[in-house]
Amino acid sequence: MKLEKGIITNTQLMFLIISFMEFMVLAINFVYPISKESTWIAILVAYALVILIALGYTAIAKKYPGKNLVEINDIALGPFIGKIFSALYIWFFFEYLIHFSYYFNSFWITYIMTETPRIVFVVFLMAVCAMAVKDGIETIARCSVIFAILVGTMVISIVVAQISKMELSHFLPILDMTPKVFIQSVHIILTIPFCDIVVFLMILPYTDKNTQIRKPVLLAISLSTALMFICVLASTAVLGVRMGTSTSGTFAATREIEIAAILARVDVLIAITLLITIFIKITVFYYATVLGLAQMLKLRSYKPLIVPIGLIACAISANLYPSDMEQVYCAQYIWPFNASIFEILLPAITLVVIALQSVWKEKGAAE
Amino acid sequence: MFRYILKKLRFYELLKQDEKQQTEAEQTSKTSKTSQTAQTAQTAQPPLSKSLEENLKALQDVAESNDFVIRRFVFGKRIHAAIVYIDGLIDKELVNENVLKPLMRINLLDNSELPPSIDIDYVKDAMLFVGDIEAQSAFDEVIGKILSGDTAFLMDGSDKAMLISLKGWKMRGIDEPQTESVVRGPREGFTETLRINTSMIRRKIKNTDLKFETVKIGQRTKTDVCIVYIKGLAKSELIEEIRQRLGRIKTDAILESGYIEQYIEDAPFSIFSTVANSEKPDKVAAKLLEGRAAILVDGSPFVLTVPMVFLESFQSAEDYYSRPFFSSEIRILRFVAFFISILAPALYVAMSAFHQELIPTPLLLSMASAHEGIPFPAVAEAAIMLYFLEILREAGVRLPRPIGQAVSIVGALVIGQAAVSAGLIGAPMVIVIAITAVSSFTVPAQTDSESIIRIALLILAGFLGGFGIAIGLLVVLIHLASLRSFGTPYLMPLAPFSRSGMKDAFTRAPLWDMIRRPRGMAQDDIRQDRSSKPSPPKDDEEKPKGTVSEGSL
Amino acid sequence: MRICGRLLKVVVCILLILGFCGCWDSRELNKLAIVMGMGIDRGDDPGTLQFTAQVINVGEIRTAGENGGGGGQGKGYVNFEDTGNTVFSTIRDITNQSSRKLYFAHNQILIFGRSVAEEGVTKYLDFFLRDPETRLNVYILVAQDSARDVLNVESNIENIPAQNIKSMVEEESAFTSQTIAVRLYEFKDSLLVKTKAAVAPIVEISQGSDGNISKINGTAVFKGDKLVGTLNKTEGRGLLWVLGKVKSGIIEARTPQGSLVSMETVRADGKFSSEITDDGKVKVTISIREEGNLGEQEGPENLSDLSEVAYLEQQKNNVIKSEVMAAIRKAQELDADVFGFGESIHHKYPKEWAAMEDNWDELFQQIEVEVKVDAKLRLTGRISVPAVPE
Amino acid sequence: MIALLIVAFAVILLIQVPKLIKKKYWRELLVYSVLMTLAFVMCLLYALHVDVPNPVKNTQYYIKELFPFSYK
Repeated sequence: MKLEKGIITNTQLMFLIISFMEFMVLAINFVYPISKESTWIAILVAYALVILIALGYTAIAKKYPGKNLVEINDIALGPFIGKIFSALYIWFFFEYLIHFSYYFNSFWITYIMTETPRIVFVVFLMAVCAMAVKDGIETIARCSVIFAILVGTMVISIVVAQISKMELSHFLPILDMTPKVFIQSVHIILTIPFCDIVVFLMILPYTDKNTQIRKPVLLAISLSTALMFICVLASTAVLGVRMGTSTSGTFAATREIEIAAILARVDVLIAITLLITIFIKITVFYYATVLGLAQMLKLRSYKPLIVPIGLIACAISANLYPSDMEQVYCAQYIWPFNASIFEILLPAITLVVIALQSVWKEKGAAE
Repeated sequence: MFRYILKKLRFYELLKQDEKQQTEAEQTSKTSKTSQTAQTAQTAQPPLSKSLEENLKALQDVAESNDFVIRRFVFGKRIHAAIVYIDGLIDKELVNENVLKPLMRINLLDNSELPPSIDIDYVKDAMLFVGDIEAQSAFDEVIGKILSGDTAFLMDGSDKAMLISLKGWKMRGIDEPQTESVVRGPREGFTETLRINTSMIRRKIKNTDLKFETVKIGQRTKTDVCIVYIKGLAKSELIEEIRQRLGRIKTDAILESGYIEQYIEDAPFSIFSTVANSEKPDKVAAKLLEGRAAILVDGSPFVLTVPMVFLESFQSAEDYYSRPFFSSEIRILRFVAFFISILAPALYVAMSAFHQELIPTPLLLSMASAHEGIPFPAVAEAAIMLYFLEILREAGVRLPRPIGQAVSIVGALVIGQAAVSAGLIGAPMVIVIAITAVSSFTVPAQTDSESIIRIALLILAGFLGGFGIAIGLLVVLIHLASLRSFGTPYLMPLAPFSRSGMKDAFTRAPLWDMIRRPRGMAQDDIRQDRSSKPSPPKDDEEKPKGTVSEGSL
Repeated sequence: MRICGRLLKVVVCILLILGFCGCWDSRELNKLAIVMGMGIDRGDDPGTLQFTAQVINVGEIRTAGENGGGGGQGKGYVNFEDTGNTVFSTIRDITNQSSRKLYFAHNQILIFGRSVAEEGVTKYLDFFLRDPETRLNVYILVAQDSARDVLNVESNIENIPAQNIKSMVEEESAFTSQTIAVRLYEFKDSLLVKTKAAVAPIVEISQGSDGNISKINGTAVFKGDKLVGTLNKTEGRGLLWVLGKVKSGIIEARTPQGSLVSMETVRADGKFSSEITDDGKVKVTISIREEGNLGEQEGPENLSDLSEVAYLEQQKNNVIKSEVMAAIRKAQELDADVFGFGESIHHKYPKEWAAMEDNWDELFQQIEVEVKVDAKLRLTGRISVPAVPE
Repeated sequence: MIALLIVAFAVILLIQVPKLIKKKYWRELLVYSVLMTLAFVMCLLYALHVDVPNPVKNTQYYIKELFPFSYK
């Protein structure tokens, strides 16, 4: 029994993934302090890796068309282990949901509205996301089309506005760091903005052409990576050394834009962009969590779960970290390991199991 | 389709039951028939009797009202007959000329060539000079037809009545619609009479595929509601859906198409209307040709068209009559105006109370000096002004036009100038509200939803600044994306995205370039083939006649 | 039921909003004290600082079109002063004397008194970089003696001294290009680089026709974050030539006949490339392109003659070269790498740099410089030959 | 604050529970009520400023411990 009746086209899927990944433009801030003016190289490396991983994800999805992650787990790994896997995944999505809402709030509090208590942002954001989740995947996809275009144009225009302030000498010296640090930065980029597309294993089955999902997924990844790449190049060229010191490089870079003395402090544009992208992020994870939970518990509808999950998320994410410093520390030293289990290890296991099963099947057919 | 048939069957069973009750009721109480006509008309179908007197008696009882005229007369070989009509609904001249005169003359002249016995069919075939005439034997049909303006001819000895359609009453002529006046394009607008409206559409689309389906809705008013669509363009599911929704209406009165709209719309709790309406035949025709369906209601010049998409509100008939560049510019302007009208007060409040760093320094200085000594916070200021604005608009609309203008001018002067000079309101706020007001009129289809969104955003901005505005816009957008109008996504063609649709979204492509109809709307998308792009003759082709060659000058 | 449900939902939303009804960050315009300029001086007792904030007196500033409402009789600004240990605490203390909270997002200039500049500015800068309100494109200046007095000098054109100084800095760097206009983030950049020396224009008070006037004069040079010396106008322009920041300016030269000619610089561009010679020395090649027009001449001779033009261009070359050399000599004598030669070495030779970084001061002393100037004289203006009888 | 919390929860329950009962979604109702109680407790703790160890944060620290190496 399908909990989600909606069907989205592959184009919509592509836009959804793009707007989902456009958040990288700001998530990359965790990396700036580590790999300062060489961040762009790290991005390229991470991109090469994520393409491979995405191929893995799509392979899993194509093996069982029309089945989402929970169902695939049940089928591929048997009811018991499958349940465990599903539970892990759902927990992981929930974690992401929490982290993003926290990150969003801390950002907004640091830069725009310093005196407003955190819970306000959490509640309002969650309310909006819950509304979107209630309306189902079709609505989310439709919104995402607009958001993808909107955010893309915003970022591009900001970059264009920065051109006058760029200095190519800021890129030098290239790769002025130890390999360990470089690996770390690649790892962060890979886990935080890139590989969380594992959540789309929950959504892929609701596309109209289940078998040809590879193209839109890869295309979306490439496009959004290109966008982020441009953005990073721009802010590196503008900030240079200061990249390391500011808590949000992209934001600091936009803060210096001044067009004809009329259009100063356009950083609120970035804030809005962040709001939009984070909205899509949270909504997708929210949706995945609720849907997966409902499927695991064999419910007839996922709608009753929306409000309680949202409230729990509010309560947890309102005091996730005692301080933003700890958040940054986690993002740089803790989270990559935590995430890579769910984003790389578990899918890898599933993939291997599937492969072995098919091999056995062939053996059985041979005998 | 099956559902529809089943519905009908169930309906007929109900009728039978009602019939029994009806007959009993008639035996029990002869009195207060008129009150029963409401249900008798739609339920029981007693036949006419052979005797004229009984029929007339029955008619008399049913419709005892002093505009109900029964004219008895005698013709032929002492045959008693009568015509029955409602005074004011028929054209008396025509009736006298074409019904009474021919019938009553024949007993003056020698009636040798008359057949020995004249039956009513002979009268119909040989005697009445009327085109639109039908025989009817069911009592309530006769009543119904008479009520809708036919003239019934009954004669002794026949259980059939001739329903002669010689309607004629005073009606408003066709003139320019008040709501949608254009600079270029046809000036005619729909009227209150259904037939005239259908004829206007028919004159635009001379095609047998153009279908009209009339249903009577409203137990008391029996309003004619007419579904218009082009067979082969409009999706059959759409038409089916409309039939069902209309069939579902169980009310006693339909007075305007607004009633129908509220009974059939998809999202009754949404502030956005999912049914479009128009007063212009050309606009309706264009929508029909896009594969939409129209719903005409007798007695209302406003024609509903479904399905409606959000971007429709930003299109006007004129966009397609003037050349693409200008109309594209105008359309973008409409979008800008829409956003100004929902955002301007909220943005002003958010900026002046939360994000002063966004304001350029000189502007901030002048704003600050204007806001100096203003008693209210910016939110209250804006709210008060908006409320006054709505009051002004309402007053201007309701009052007779000359006074209305006076009111709005006076109000503007008083509230603007006086309030500023009294130091109650900052001058910038007045400007903002004025801009809001003006730009809210550029998108008439969304004016009402605009004013609600505006207030909501203003409140949010007052509490949470830019964050509030962003949240509010998100909510609106999600809501829009979740809406559907008769199966079509409301944000079409923006989301789901269709490239061919974008040709007619924020800008308008040249007509010859819009090869496809709006996606998902019509049955066959192709509107024209690609060869319709105009191009001057090439040199190798021979020039068409009348073109002056350089040599001849 | 459904309608009731909807209503309840609406009620919830309203409850939420009203429940959160704090309007935390909302500050009405008439609750703001808009700071236009700030000055930091040393306090009387050691370790303290004296902070001067120039706040707009909103009621008094003239705004266009206001019939009498704006007024404009009194001063358009108020200066608040207070002393304290840290910048932030001092700023907050000012709230005790001003009815409104200071608002920094529109601050235009930040002036360091000489005393403060000499003992180091880093500790004062941090607040301005950290606080979400302050903007980074504030102009940094150094006062000849005390910033407080500078902010108190009334200007005759602008009605706010800070505004006046800001526009002076901009005009000055735009038209004479004799001092560099430094914004906060540029200043921070040069402080972040160990070897680069920060610079900032100097504003001083001088005796004008009626009362004191404040004027931009010279460039302050910081070593680390301490003021070590100043460049005069010539050296200042030399610095700008090297950095390629000269926008316009007048160059005076003599014709062969010895009469003065003043030429206007219209376009200029300068860049330098540094390399490490075989004997471990640092060699910097500065190449400057300059285009200008003939602006004025004293003598009667006809300068539109090509040979004369060539001569004048040569003269221009020499002037520019001398200015650049003057700047470099001054920098070496102050031992402050204002040009960022070291950083360019760092970019080019990351490995060698590790060794050089520590003894860069000595290296900078014996740095050898080659200046290539390519000056062009394009137009002669409206007249080609002076209006004198042949 | 707590009063607001209680009111909000009450209203939410008033809106949602009847729907579930009308549709006879008993299983859903069970899960719903469990989660809602959990949510209420957590919100209450938050409102009372009782700092409970944050599950999400701590789990990620524990998982980190599984790895032999780190970037520090």
